[in-house]
Amino acid sequence: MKPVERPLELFFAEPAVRPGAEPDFSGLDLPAAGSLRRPPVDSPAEEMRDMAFGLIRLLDDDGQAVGPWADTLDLDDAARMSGLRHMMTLRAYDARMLLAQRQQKTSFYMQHLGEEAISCAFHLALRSGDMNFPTYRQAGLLIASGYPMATMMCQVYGNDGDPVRGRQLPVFYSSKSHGFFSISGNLGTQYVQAVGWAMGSALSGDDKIAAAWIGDGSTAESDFHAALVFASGYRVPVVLNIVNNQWAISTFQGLARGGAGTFAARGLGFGIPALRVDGNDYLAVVAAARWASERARRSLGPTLIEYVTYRVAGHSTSDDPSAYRPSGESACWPLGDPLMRLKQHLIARGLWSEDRHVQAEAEIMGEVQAAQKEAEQIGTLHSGRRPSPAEMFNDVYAEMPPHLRRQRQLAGY
Amino acid sequence: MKPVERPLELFFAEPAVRPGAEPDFSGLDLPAAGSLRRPPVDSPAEEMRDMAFGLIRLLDDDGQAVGPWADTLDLDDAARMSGLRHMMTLRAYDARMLLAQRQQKTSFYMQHLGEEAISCAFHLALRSGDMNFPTYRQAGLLIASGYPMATMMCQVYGNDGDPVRGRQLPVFYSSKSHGFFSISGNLGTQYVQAVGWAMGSALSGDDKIAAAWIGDGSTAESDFHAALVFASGYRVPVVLNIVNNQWAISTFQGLARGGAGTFAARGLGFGIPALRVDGNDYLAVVAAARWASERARRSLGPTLIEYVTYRVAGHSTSDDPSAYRPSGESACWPLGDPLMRLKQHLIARGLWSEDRHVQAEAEIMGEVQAAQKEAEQIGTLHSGRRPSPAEMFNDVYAEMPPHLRRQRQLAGY
Amino acid sequence: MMSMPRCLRICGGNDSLRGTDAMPATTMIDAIRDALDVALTDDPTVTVFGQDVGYFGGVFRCTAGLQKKHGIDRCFDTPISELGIVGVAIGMAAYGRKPVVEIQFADYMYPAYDQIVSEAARLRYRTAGEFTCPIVIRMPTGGGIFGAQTHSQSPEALFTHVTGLKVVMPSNPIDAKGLLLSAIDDPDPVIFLEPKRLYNGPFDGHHDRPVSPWRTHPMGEAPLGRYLVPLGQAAIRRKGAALTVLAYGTMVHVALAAVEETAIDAEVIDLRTLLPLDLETIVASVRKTGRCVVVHEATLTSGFGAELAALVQAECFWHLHAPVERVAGWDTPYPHTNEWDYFPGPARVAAACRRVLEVQ
Amino acid sequence: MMSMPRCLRICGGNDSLRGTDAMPATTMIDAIRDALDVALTDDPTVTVFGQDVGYFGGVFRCTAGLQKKHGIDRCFDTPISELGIVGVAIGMAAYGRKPVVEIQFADYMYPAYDQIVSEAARLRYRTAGEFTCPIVIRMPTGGGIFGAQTHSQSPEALFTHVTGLKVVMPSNPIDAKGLLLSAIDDPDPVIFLEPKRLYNGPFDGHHDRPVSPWRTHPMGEAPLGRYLVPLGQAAIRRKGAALTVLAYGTMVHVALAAVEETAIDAEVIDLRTLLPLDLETIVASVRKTGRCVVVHEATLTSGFGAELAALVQAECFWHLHAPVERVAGWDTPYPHTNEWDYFPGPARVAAACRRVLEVQ
Ligand SMILES: Cc1ncc(C[n+]2csc(CCOP(=O)(O)OP(=O)(O)O)c2C)c(N)n1
Ligand SMILES: Cc1ncc(C[n+]2csc(CCOP(=O)(O)OP(=O)(O)O)c2C)c(N)n1
Ligand SMILES: [Mg+2]
Ligand SMILES: [Mg+2]
Repeated sequence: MKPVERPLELFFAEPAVRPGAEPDFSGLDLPAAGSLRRPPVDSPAEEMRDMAFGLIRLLDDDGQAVGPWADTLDLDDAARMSGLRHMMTLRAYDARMLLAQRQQKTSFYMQHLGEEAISCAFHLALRSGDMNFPTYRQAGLLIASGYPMATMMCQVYGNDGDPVRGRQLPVFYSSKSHGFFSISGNLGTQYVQAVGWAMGSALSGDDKIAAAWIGDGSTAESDFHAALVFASGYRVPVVLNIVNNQWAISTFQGLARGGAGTFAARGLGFGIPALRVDGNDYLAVVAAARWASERARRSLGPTLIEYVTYRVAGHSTSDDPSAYRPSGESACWPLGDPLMRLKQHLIARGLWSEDRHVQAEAEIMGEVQAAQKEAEQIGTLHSGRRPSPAEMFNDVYAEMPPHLRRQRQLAGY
Repeated sequence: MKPVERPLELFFAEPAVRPGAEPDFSGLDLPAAGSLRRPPVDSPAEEMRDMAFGLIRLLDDDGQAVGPWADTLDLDDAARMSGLRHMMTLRAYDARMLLAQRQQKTSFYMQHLGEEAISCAFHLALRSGDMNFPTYRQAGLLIASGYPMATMMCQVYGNDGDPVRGRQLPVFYSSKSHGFFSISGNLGTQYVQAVGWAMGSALSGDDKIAAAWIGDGSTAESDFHAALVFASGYRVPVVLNIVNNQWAISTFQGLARGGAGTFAARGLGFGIPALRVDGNDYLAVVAAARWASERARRSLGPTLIEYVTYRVAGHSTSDDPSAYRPSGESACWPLGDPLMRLKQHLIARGLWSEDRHVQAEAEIMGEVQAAQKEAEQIGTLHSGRRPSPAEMFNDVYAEMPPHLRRQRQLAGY
Repeated sequence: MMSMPRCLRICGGNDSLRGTDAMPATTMIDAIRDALDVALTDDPTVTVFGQDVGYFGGVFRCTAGLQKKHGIDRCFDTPISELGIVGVAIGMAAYGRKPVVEIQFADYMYPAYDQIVSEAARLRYRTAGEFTCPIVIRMPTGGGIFGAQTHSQSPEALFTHVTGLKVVMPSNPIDAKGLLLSAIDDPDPVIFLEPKRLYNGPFDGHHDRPVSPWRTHPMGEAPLGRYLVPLGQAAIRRKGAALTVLAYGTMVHVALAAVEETAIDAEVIDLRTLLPLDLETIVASVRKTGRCVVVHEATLTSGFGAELAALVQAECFWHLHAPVERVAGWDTPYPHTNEWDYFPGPARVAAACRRVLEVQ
Repeated sequence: MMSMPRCLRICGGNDSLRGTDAMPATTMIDAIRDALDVALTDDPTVTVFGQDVGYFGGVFRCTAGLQKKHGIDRCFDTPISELGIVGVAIGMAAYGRKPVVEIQFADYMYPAYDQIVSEAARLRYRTAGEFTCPIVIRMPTGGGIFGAQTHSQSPEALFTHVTGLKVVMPSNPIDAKGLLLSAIDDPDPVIFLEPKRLYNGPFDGHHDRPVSPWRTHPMGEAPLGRYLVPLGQAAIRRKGAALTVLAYGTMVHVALAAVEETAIDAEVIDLRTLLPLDLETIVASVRKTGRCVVVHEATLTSGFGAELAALVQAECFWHLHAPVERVAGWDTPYPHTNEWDYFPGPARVAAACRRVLEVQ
């Protein structure tokens, strides 16, 4: 064989900065709020390519909602105010549960810090009976839909009040009535299931749609591909959400994204219309999610949405992000804090004030603590009432087969 | 829950026509030969979008090679003539092996009829040491590289001359020296392996590139996605080929493609440059493949190529396509017969004639029959010398572990 | 939602039931298609899909005609993504439908394995029954058709280790139809393995003899209409006193042939359902005979035969006169040319039976 | 291509070897990292990759510092695609490199299962040795860390049924390093299962007692430099005459605790390699003791214990005084809250030992 002529090289994608260096988001191109057009929902995918590379933003630096998406947004003041309340509640809930984990009341916790707008706002695009297939970072869907917070806490504690009987990792909630499909620990699997659920609805002559959720890093999984293949092939009434929070544990989003400019661009290879949205702009999320759900309801097919946001906290309570990214990075995140941005909007609109905000914070914290008390009266992971070990053997099958009955006996139940 | 307002609908993609109806390819948009531009190999993917939707064609209706791709094609007359010879050889080989299967000399066979140009021409983009990761429909790579045909036949017969010892299904060849990776029965798996092989080459400071192969239908498999994620992420020196022969057994290509206009478009979601090529135009395949391999050799990253062609024969000898597509469809295929098109070009160029063609056909058939005789002297599937059953136990591991030795003894060896 | 038609139940001991008035199914393929047809007719939520199953009717023809009869929304083609087929089925089942999907060959189920193991099998458990997954995954299984390593596998042990699944393998048309209808009615995910070498006739491993048709077999004609063969019940195919042979699928016929040819008075049990297992029938037999041979086509090590041997030695320890023997595929991939040297045919089963009987 | 450094070999019976001059590894994590470091240093074709293994050094820190020391092209992060990780590794191995990849948790290996079973395990066979696949797939395994159903699984039986693979599970730092180096040297694909509950100390199942460090354990300090513990050899961890306990990984420590606490004179065998299995050592022991208990954390049905029980009853039939007992995880998914009711701890192992001894 001939000697090597020109040795080949690989490219190893690395984030702009690592610990020790100054945070740098200059690579993130941020179009002004209101600058991106709003195409009709029935436009062909090929004619909406720009939407996958732009950024839908409604809230400008002064808290004003501007541009074509804002102009068509049908959201009354009460809804905007409860949006803020939901996000504040989620943040307070996270803070208390994080503390509870530190106090060893449970084994594990995952926060939403910085990403609250996405799941809280998305809820407004759904109707009763629709189904989300979430990851572990969309508890805002439950909170916005009024799911009892004490029950969420019982799940986190795995106590006897936990609807899933202490079987799942903390934060792996499940609620059919609140349109929240069971969370899987296996990244990505739910994405294609959402497509199947929506196909089931359509095949049954129903009008319920599904929403699939996935993180930036998890788009690399096989299920993501299968979901897009089926959703595109049968024009399935599903909204395919990608939460790009810049990080997948220690791995920055650029690795999974590869040479594509955005994650939204993934949809274009399938002829699936794709939107890229400022994920820290509550109103932008509502507007984009409604656009996509309208497409689904009119049987126009799936929509892919990338929400650009930032995971402020560690991946989970098992993670220390200071090992792989500059500690001040979240403070420099150019899309700001979703709570502060909506708060500013409400103030600009004359609906809110700093005082009312402080008051609301206290109120909410009171509610959260009350719920926590309620949950802890039942128990925490290591104390109080927990599901009976006999229950370990239930629900493996609808009816317990003989070999499991034998094992339950052997276990002493 | 509210009554259903607007029942949802799914879309079930169906081919334009089914058995009983007139073949119809009016949906296939065919740009004129020479009409598509030839961008520099180092253009950014985003600036070559058009290449994924056009069609690279060099040979016009008169057999002239025209346009920018033809003008830059460095292929001498001898190479053009041996191109024809390779395709004719592959077709003759297929015909004999099909017959051999009908005569029960083997269990199974898969033809290339109508797709000969792709693998025969692609060979010209590779150098010694490069590696293909083929499917079962790229035997042209072996033929064009001078692999002994009698050995191919021994594999088809699974006789004692079969390099893979009767272990694999017929047509599952393997040859390291000829840059032909072992064929897997599991569709798609080889696609991501090709990416890994090319990464291995680059990590070793080598200059060998890899070529991955997949069918239109198999792009739906997970491995396709993983391959694109890794190839894009590390800018891997690999050429990612999709052979769109319109059918995946009974399923037409529109189902796997979904809402995307072309399979080449899949690359765009990853920022991978993509070409769409007339797969029945030998010269177009050479030109496009070389463009892509140059990108790889210059460490510019992967290229996705869709070859548009038509599977004239059944999927395999187990298949009867008349059950799912109009019988006359192949005759109406607008891209014609790749052999006839290159033959016409050679004639137009004054290199060939009808007489020489007839003579060459006879010559080639003679060679194929001689090879067949040689192979059959060793044996066919059910007669002659076959690999010893004792060999069944070899090569499971480099060294036979005790439990396999015991089993071999029990088997009587 | 589901109408309750007359239900004819076929139980372990009562397997001689034959066809009725019109045109009973006389191959395993027909029996399977018939079961799907009945299910599609009776239950509007049943949905059949998979590669090539729609217009074409499946590469083994098990779904031929169903799309035409029931409509494209009840029986349709899918892209080539086993992951997608099963993942979509799980979501559809969670919605409330009953997907019955086909994996074209069992050898191609691996891309769907994560969805099967991590999702379908555990959905009921992890939601305490709030979401369930009543899907049926059909897949042609086993060798004997010169399909080599990727068209011959028997992966049942990869499912029996997965709690939450049920695993079924019929050995004849009557069972195939009745078990498939039970599987479709079942509230949990069922892996339905179809021994492809039995599709067109009972096959006893004598590959060099002419193929015999199902028509002439006592279990060959599946009656018309709906009937159920319950999951979790084995069938005794031959009563005997000297030895118990445990088998399923194709190997039931191989075992019966081996037993006939050696004139050994063996009891041959067709497990039919591997998970949950009819341990009672097995134990009763082995306690009676004192000897046991386990037969399967899958590779030996960690095959389902290991579980059977482990259970039998534990439950029948004091009754066993000889160690439990396993006859299985060799621990190699399934070869092409040497298929019949690989296949655990009647000679190997007979030899094992003799060895077990020789032990005093 | 590969330099042949001095090679210190640790065999079955000679496991008391301890640290040398500088800083021997004193956790299982350090031992594994050390093995990778040695391999990266000695063999320029070794390439380490997986999710979060590069810059960050792995969620369990097994690759911490390796990227910095050996360069990003020797140790790098991958996208979250287990299929991609293994598929790429196979291609890279076929090219001629030695990929050592990490699956972040064994529970997440399923997306890669097709590539492992259909490709890695069969490449040598289907090419008659022309292409080979010397890859090592590391994965943290087992429970005991409140990881619930998706961070606790022990899928070894899903690999032992796959011919063409080797399957290894160490129980201590010395073995972990020596076995990992053997696995990397091996010409065939090796599944390397790391009991994550042992990463930071020997764990005997008494979850309510303080964690003890590896430092104080006789197998706790992996010596510096290169040494090999050969694949396919079990180690006798405790000599005994009354009973043989077969265990691997975490369960070795649980078994030892159970035996100490009951003062049963059991022989405890640490299998170390499950495939190929050191049947000789097992059979010699059971023929001596006449009784056998098999312990694993994986679910019971079709677990690797079934294969062990099947082999032992076949090979030691005339020596067995009692049926082989299996102690295993219950046949349910691994629960979160009730983790310690699920885990087959010393009490359950002790009870089984007593039951087996009671049989006269
Ligand atoms: C199949 C699978 N592989 C790996 C993991 C381990 N894991 C859990 S979360 C995570 C990162 C996910 O990142 P991303 O998708 O961006 O979601 P985010 O955490 O940022 O919301 C990884 C690798 C897993 N849970 N499942
Ligand atoms: C994983 C897997 N699933 C299914 C099959 C069965 N199968 C073999 S070929 C084929 C169709 C492939 O179509 P395409 O990719 O278009 O290639 P073509 O045959 O047209 O060249 C199918 C479904 C398989 N071999 N592997
Ligand atoms: Mg993320
Ligand atoms: Mg095709």
